[in-house]
Amino acid sequence: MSTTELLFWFLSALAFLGAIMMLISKNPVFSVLWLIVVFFAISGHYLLLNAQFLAIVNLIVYAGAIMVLFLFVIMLMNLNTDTEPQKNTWLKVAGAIAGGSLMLIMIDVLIDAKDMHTKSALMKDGNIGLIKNLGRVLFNEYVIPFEITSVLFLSAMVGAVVIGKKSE
Amino acid sequence: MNTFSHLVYLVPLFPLIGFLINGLGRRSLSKSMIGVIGCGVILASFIVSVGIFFEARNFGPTPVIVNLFDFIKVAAFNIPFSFQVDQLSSLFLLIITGVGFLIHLYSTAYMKEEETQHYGRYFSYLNLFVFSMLLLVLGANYLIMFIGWEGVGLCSYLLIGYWFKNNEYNYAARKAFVMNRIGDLGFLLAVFWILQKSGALTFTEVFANTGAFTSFDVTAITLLLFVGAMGKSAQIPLYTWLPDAMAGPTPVSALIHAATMVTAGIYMIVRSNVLYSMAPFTQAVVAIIGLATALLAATIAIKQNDIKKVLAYSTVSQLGYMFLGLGVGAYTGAVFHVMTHAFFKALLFLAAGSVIHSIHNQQDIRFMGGLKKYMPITHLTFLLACFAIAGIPPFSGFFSKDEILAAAYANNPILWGVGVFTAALTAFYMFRLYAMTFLGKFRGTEEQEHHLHESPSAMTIPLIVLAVLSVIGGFVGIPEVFASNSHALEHFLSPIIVKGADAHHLEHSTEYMLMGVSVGLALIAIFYAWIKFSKHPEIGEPSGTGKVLANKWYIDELYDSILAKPLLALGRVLNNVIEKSGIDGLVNGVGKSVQYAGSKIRLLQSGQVGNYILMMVLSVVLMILMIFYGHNMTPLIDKIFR
Amino acid sequence: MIPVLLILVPLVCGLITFFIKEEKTAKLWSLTGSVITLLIALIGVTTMKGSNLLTYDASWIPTLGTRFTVGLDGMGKILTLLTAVAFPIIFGATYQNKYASPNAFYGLMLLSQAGLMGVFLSMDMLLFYFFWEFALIPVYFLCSKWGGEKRIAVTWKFFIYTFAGSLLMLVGILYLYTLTPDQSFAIASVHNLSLTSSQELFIFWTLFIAFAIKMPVFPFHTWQPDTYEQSPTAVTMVLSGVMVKMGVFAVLRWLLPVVPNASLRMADVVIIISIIGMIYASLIAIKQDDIKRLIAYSSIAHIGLMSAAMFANNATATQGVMLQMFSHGINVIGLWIVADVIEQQLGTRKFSELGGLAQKAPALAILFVVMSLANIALPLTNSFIGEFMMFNGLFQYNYWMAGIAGISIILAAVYTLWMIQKIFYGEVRGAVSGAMEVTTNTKLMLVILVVLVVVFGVYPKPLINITNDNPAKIVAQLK
Amino acid sequence: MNTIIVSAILGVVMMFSGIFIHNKAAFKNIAIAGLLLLLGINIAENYGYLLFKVDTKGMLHFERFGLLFNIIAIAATLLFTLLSGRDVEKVGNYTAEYFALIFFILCGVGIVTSYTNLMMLFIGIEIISIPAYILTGTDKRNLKSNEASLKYFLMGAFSTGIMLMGITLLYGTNGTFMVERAGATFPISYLEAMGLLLLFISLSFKVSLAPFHFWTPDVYDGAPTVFTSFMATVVKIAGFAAFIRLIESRYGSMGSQTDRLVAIVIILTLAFGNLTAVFQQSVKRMLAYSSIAQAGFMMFALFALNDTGKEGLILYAAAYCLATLGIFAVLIKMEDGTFEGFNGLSKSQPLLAAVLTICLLSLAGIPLTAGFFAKYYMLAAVVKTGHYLWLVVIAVLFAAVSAYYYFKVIQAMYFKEGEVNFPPVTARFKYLLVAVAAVIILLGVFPNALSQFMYF
Amino acid sequence: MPIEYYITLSVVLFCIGVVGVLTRRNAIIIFMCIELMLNAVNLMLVAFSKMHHGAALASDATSSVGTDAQLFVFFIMVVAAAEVSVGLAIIVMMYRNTHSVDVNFLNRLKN
Repeated sequence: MSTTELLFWFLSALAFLGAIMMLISKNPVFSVLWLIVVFFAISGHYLLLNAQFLAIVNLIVYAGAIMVLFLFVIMLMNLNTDTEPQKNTWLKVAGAIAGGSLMLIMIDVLIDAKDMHTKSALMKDGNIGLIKNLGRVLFNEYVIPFEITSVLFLSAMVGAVVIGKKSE
Repeated sequence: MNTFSHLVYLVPLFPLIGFLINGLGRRSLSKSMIGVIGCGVILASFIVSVGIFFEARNFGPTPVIVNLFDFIKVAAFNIPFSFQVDQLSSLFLLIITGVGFLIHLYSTAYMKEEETQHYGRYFSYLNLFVFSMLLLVLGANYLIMFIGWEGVGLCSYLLIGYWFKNNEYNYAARKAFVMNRIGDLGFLLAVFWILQKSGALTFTEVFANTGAFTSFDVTAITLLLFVGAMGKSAQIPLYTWLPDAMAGPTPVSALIHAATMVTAGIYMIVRSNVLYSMAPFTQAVVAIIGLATALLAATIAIKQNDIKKVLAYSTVSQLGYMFLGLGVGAYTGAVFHVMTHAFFKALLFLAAGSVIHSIHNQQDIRFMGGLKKYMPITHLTFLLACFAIAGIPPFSGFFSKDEILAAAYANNPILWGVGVFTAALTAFYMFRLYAMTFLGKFRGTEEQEHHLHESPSAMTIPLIVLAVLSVIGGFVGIPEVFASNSHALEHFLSPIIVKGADAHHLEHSTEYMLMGVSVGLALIAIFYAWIKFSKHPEIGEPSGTGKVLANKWYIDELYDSILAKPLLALGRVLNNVIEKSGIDGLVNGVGKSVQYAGSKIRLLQSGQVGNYILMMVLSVVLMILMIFYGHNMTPLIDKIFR
Repeated sequence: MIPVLLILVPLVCGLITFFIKEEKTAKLWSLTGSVITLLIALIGVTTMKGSNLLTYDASWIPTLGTRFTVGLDGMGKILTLLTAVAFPIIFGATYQNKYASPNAFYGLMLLSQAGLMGVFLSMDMLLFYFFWEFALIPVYFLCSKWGGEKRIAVTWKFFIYTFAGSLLMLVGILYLYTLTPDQSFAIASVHNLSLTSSQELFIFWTLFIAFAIKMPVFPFHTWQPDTYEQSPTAVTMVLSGVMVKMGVFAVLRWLLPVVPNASLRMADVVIIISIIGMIYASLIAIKQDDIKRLIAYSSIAHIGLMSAAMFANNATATQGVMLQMFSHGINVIGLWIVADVIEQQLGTRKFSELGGLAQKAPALAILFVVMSLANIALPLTNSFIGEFMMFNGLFQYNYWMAGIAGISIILAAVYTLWMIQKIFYGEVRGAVSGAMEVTTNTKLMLVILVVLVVVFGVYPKPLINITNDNPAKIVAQLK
Repeated sequence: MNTIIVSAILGVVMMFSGIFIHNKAAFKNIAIAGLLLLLGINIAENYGYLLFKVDTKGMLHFERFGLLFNIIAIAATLLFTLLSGRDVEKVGNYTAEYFALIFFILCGVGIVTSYTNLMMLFIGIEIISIPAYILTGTDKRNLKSNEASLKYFLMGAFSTGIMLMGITLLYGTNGTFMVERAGATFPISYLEAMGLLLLFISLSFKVSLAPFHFWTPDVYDGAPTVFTSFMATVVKIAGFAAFIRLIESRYGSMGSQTDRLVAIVIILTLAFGNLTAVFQQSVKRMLAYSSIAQAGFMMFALFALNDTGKEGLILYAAAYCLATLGIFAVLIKMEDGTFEGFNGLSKSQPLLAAVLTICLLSLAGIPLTAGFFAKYYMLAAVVKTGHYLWLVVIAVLFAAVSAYYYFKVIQAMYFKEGEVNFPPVTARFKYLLVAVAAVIILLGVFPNALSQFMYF
Repeated sequence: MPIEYYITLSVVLFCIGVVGVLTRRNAIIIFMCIELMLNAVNLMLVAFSKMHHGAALASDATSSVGTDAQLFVFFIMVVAAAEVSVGLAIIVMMYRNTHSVDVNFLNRLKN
């Protein structure tokens, strides 16, 4: 087993563990922290796939900014203790079964896809994930979505103001 | 040549005009004016009819057909509105307008006490009736005949229910109409059948083209026509309306239910004798039904106490005779009997009316008696009529009845035997009626007795005229046995009667014997009744068999319980159960189930985000299953959706 | 040009009526409008066949393959005439009736007339559907707004029921459209198709159910008695006098010639259903205690005969149906007028509360009796001609069916005479004891109707001549 | 492209006007002016006159169909602003921002009507959705509004996740985000099929097809009525524009099983929408359900995917927007939004009642209104395919059910007695409504007045 | 690595996110689970990107096939960030009014 494979399995396991822990943590703060673990694992995967830019952005944006925001809100609301009383077990089971079956059949279908059997992801090599390449493509072919995203941000900003500002 | 015959449309036109004038002007015209118009138009028709009659003697086998206009002209067939003048119709014209005129005349006096507007209404109805009857006999095809056929039904409805305030009378009127309609349906179906097979309805064409019919067709057509005749001419099983129809004013009974309308069935069958001669089975049916009706009605008449009811049942019975005649092929005899019957039965009714008139609407013979001395003319004419109906020679009834009985004997002696027995019964109940009414002592109240009087001349003159006719009317048809070639009527009608159909060959001795037996029996019955009821009028309530007879064999009750009540019950069930809960319930049920589905489905909208997403995920799972694993379910899905 | 005017005049008059605030003016205006329509219709009916005055064709929605094609043929003429005659009579007979917001009432009435005219004149199937619905909406509003106590629920059912039917018809029409070679709704295109039997059957049922609901044929009839009972009588007259003829008409124009094979195959089914309906409705009519309901059921029975006769595959019967549509319209309007007078004057429609009216209003009694007799198809009344021809055709199709159907003739006599007796005969009682005044205009309208009844009963030739060319064509299509 | 740019700019303008102008009424007028400008630009673009020429690098493709959709969306927004602009001011203190958000939504509409790249679809949908979440929650003191907003947001985000999964899987097979796929092979790989399915599901969510419709009633009910009006029209038809673009280029590759799937979805949608609407007490909520049912009908165009369908979708969108906006314009002003609240409206406001009636008739699909031909086209489209007639039959039966609840309002207005306290309305409002009714009837008689734009 | 591994991993993570959405009732946690779903998608996208890139490299050494997927991931992150800002604002607003972020209490609107 090569280092890459080793790392792959490790990161996968970490991501899985983090996800599960996030799911079952009673304390929202722990959930946030476990989710950050997942993000780190995923960033590790990005690195394995030689997508360095995304790995960094993922850490900065997700693990950094977004999750901090979450933490912030949770703290703000003083939700750090176990505020979630036992949910309807039936619904929990149903949810788990539904999600589980979704997973099973999706995996079944996707793994069954014949044209995927022979393919594999290029690890380590390939430099498309480098910032130089990404930047060039972003500002050439993808300049329109890039610009338009600004509208999205503007509306999010306006929204945050409209919704968040304590009015009257 | 044939001037009158080509003016034949005037015959029905006059009564129609009378109907319109009297009907529309019933408020503005005076009573005498109404009377004059009412009678005048009929008289005018009568005069034209007489002219036609004398022309018709020379027609030979070709009738005069007067086309007025196209009535129903479509691609498949053309039914003109046309009149046919021949021997048969001209004879009937005479009877209808002649007897009709007398009855109109009689009515002017009889109905004197009505309010003017009702008086006008009465005469307009009478005129309309005559109009319809004339259409019936003049029609050159089955459809025009049917128009008159239904028309007389309508008029009888209107006239029976003339006193519309009385609901029992209305009920009787409705009964008459509905029963007639049952018959009419048979008639109508026969008409369709004829039309389908021969493509025409005109008598001349149909009868010239009998090859178009198979024997099944003919049997079916004639049977269906006979159903129509049953309704109109009150034969079993559709006879019960006639006695009830006595609810109308007495002249109406005379006109409609004795002399003319009920003979429509006979007229129609004689008219179709070509077809009937081709259908022996139907003839047998007609004979048996006719005879059964004659017997049944006669038995009932024995125990009736209402003067008009007795006469009504006697009418039914006599009609039965006529059908017997038709059934055994004695068409001329039947027509002959129609004629004589028109005379004496009209006379009987009018005389009865005279009686009722004088004792203030008392119709129950148990409260009459001894009227002989108060009402001599009425008494005498009534007595003559009774002899006529009883078949005592040389009164008219004897000849006609004898002709039918002779023909019946030739056909089957049993028919003759029952016929003679019925004739004896007839004699019996008629003289029972006579005796209880005119003989003995008056059994009514003092006040009634005080008022008893002979009727005015407008009423007695028709009685006298009819009495004369009843006495001598039979001489137009003297049997061969008395004098050869003396049957004037047979000669007159011969062009329209199928050759050979009317022939019956009896030994002269046999014929004398038959006459002797029937007359003898009748005389015995008369004698017995005369003695019995002049001394001991039957006043008490009958019992045993008598009760059954007095209650008309409970036939009305039977019909009520096997037809009317179940039908009404069915109507009720359909209305309350099938309609409301069944069909409408189903329709409403669809609406309700939509609402119910709505009320249940909306519970899925639980308000819980978790549930919503769960539902979404489940749907995703199902969709994936369907798309990717669907090939195993394909047959099933195909079955459901393709 | 005449067909366009026939639609346009009532339409425009109706729209204008909405803006006339004064009651008198509104009434007068709508009456005038309907009389003008009548005059135009008379011109149209008497115009010879082949005149270009009788057709009009204009582009409408080219992308859909539908054109604004209207025309007057024999069948159209007779129904146009009925529609045109009916409205002035209705307006005249109910002239004294008071309605809340009369402008809307009369406006909607005229709009429904425009819709009806459109239905009878359309020579394009989509246009036909368009008018079919267009005629329904004003009537819905009329019934719901001015009807009796239970009007909302009842009219509601009526509306949804017929609407569902029409939508089914729309599916059928659409399907038919896709099957036409030139992708068109024109009558010439849909009349000359050769379809497979399953295609025909599908179209047959979608169309037939819609028409059956409208007619209405048993067992789709349950909306009808309630609606007739609850609607204002003027509207009931429109409904039963003219609107139900839409269904019959539609079968003749858009069903039999379009799917002849399926029609022949299903003829037995339809005829049997119709006959059951006739007997069924007649039996129920006997048990009714309400004038309006009785007439409603009687109407169902009559329509049943028409629908049976249509499928008898016989030109005479078909022509009989056309005549009977006219006659039945006239007769039933007459009956409703009397029913309306009774309801307006005496405040009740229940037989149990009526009796002896003939003494109070003899003229009304006579007129009503004549209308009733026409209703039971007595000879020398107009409906006899039609019924004779229909029964004749039915008889030729199958004599057992004709025989059984004939029972309804007897039953018709039973309930009609019962109705006459209960209302007019007997002693004066119940609600009748009050004052009773029949206005001159009502009488006049009834007299006009009676004259029509008798004239066409004695001399039906004009009507027969108008309808002479259609039946043969329709039946020829069936073969 | 011009629409997208100008609407984005106008959004920014509105944002800043909120800072500089303090007269509430002015915002509406600015918005109206902006919308008129936008409409003009769009129509000009439709005729080939462009303000700026931008190279979209194949990300967007502008064609008549999409532009027509834009025109309808913008015109609907304009109508909405004209009719209900006053009521927008009453929702909260951020009138300018609300209008800014509306313009941003229009920008998103411009994108989803012309995307050729799934990335643009994703961004466009998000640009529409995020302002929609916000608009739903603008009535901040109202718990229902909050709740609606949160539900909308959570479910919307969830469906975004599904959509991204779909896009990813599509990318996995094709290696490109372009919608058009060159050299399609059959049968398509499971990966691609799954991707398309998930994409279909997420778009179904956006246009509220059953069983992904659950958010719709709650959100439409909870949102301030003005914005419900906007979302039920503009946002919804934008979803359809996006949907049809996707399916048009990909549908053929999905095989016959998808036909069945879509048919089932349509039936479920019609059933859920119509049956549940029958039972509602509140007109607003009824309209929410009815919008689901209407979506079911619009799906016919996507199901049939022929010219009739596309033409019809345009007409349907227009008819639906007109009628819905008309109804909401009146509903917003009602104090009592239940059916009983409409009792006797015809007495106090005969004109409004008449217009409302025409709108409702149009929604029910009664001839002589635009709604009839809209439905007609939809049915015709499916019938033309020659299969699935049963689907059409079911659809018309549900259409009959739909008449049930639409007419309940008409019944209340005309046939029931009641007192309605209706706030005084300006003459302009009335004229506008009359104009709406007139257009509905005009389109009901001459439907090709609109659809002929597609052909010149 | 075989692409199936990545597909499986992503689907697993995605579905854990789904399960989380279904089973948790804290609005914030639900939101976080949605973020997890997005990340799973991102991971898959990058994997596909490299898969296609690898395939393209075989024929063209300078190929930049697969860049678009990585950019897409970038856009997803951007959009997610925007969404988070709005979402959290909504949650906070909700919390201000009800002092709860429990989605089970969101049931004023139903039926």
